[in-house]
Amino acid sequence: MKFAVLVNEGPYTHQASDSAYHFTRSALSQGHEVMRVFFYHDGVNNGTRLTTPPQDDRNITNRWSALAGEYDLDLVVCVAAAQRRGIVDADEQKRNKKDANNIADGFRISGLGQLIEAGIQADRLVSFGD
Amino acid sequence: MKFAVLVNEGPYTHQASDSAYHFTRSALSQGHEVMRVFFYHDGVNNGTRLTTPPQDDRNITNRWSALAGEYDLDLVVCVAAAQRRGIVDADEQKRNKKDANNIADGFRISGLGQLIEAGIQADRLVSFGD
Amino acid sequence: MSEEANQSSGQVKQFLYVNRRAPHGSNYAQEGLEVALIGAAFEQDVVMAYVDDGVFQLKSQQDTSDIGTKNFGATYGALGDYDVQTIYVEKESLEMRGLTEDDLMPLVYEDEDDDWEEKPMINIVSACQLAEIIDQSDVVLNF
Amino acid sequence: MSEEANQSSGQVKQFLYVNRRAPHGSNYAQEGLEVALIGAAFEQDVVMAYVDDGVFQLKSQQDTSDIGTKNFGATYGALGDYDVQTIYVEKESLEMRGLTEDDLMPLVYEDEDDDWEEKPMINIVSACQLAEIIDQSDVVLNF
Amino acid sequence: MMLHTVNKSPFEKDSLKSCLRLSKEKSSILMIEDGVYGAIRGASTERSVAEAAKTRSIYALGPDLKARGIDLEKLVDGITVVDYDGFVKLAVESSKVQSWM
Amino acid sequence: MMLHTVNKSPFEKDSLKSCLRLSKEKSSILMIEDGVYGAIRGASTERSVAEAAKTRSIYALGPDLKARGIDLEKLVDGITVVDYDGFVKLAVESSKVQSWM
Repeated sequence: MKFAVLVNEGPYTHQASDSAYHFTRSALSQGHEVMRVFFYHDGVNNGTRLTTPPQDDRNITNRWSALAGEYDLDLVVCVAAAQRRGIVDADEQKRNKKDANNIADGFRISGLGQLIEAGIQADRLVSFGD
Repeated sequence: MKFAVLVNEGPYTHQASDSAYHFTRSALSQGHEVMRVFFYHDGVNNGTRLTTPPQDDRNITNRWSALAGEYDLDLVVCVAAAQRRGIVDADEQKRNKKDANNIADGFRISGLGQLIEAGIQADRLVSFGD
Repeated sequence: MSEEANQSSGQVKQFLYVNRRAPHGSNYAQEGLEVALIGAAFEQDVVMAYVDDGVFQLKSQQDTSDIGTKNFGATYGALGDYDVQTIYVEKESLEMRGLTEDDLMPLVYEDEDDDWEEKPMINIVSACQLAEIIDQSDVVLNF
Repeated sequence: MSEEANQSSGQVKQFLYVNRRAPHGSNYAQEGLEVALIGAAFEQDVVMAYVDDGVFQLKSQQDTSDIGTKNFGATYGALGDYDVQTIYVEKESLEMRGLTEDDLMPLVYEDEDDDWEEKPMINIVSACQLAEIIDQSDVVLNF
Repeated sequence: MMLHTVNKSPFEKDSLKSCLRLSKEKSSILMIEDGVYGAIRGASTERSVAEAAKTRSIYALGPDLKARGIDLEKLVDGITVVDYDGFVKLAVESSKVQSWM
Repeated sequence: MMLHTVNKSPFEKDSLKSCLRLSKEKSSILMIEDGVYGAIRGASTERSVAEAAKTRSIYALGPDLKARGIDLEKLVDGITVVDYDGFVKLAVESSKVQSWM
């Protein structure tokens, strides 16, 4: 079965990102397809490589990046939500004349249309948020 | 009278940062002192210079930076909360071996002790959050 | 949009947006509305439902000038231009909040099948009716 | 800490932390606890209050291993080491949630004025008593 | 006396209810942000708010009422509307400020 | 039939109440995150949850119960505990998933 996952909250602050990760991992390990994980609202904050969580805690961003590497997962950060919250990749950096970017490995920034497309193409869209 | 302000939520997502700004501005314009604005929890996200809000919207980070310039305001971002959420200044960049930083003008990263100190020294500590 | 047009333009699903949050205190309302508009631009069948504090999003005469935030209230008026024709508002949620339909923005759409006549978009429904509407949709997103 | 010691080490205020959120679903609980511990390290008078879903923070036998988050439950046990002696838990909040004092972690502190005897930190209070405690503190922080 | 602020809708969250339960008589309560929805006359919350207004001073932030389209003529009896300057003045006049979020 | 997830404490927010009001009979409801507090026997929410369990299939996520120290012996009658794999299976078996947040 083809899943899509929506994550609306940032890492650490709310459990949503953890729940979404465990759900996604379980779906993949059961042999299902997860066609996309879409990060919207504060969820875009999952996609920064600048976090340094305590050493005895999970690294939420790295965990997503690793899962993306393992399963060729499409991690999409919403551009409009990202602009409001300061999540920037090389293209956005150039376009908005910023002096740095902070996107993490395996994440890409794209439009809300990617969420709608996921809703159309997936058999199930599952949301996690606050 | 000497005020301190605590901001627990990020820009745009919740109104807390807007309310804190209007309160701080009003206190200053009435001749009160605001000894510190402390950003904790998701509030640390107010301190990134990488946001690009829509042109017809307010720029929350720049507005804080401007107020800090105008009134010599002490804008302090909590280091522990910032590490979890990827808010980084030059020192933190070096210390945690990151390849970029994103702190905005007028903000500084420091410890939670700065909040306790504000609670001790200020006549009133006013919190804004979700 | 006719049944044939739907089929010729690819897969069309009914997206139901269940809006349960008050506006302004957080931006779930605004970012939820942005998703709905994009969904409509993708020629999907978009239906909006407002329940709980979500009914406050449709309150008339909202004016954010004194809190300095962007007033996205006008965007609700654009829903009709995006071929969104149906807004369900739960009766129980309105009543609990001391509101009636007269307190809401008078949102309309132009019915292309009826000589572009302006028709009201807002339908007040019971919880029971709304449960049925939720059940009948293809994709449900809560904001 | 004696009255003199307090005064010689500078200004001491009573910081009351009112914890109203459940743990794990968000990290208000964890980050609130971190503030309280820092406050105690600053030799301020720290009092903790747990009301509403905050009482769930003190539930015994929490084990986050299966959700993979950091288990900060042990940190509550450290409160006593930081000279925090008083935890107020609102009775009404416990009852509404089907909990009694027996469901909570058995938190203790060592009383230096009484030959380091271990004494319980948790005091179950009524809403009315807690309102008085809030009113008597110098700085109140809600998490 | 203390100033309590409430910034959450009383229909969505338990913040106002807890504030009313845990604030002493004669204290001040200021509704801000989504908290101002608690000021609406005719809502299910009217009775408890009107009752509280007999023993406490209840305020609502005007800019937040205006943002939400709440008619000042339709507030629960006994609520006073203030602006941000009034919020600061209330904080000055009160012994301390507690935020119910 | 639909799967509804609820991730908020029923004592703090109105999510569970709205889910129960707006979900059809025979649908499935899965409590996750702070939503699992709705599964506690003896709480003020027990009656409405037990009542709902007569006409709906109610589940609670085990890892979230364990994280919160909720004794599996003390759940409202009629609640089934599942793990993340069970969550995925419920999503597969249901026609769609709605998240009450």
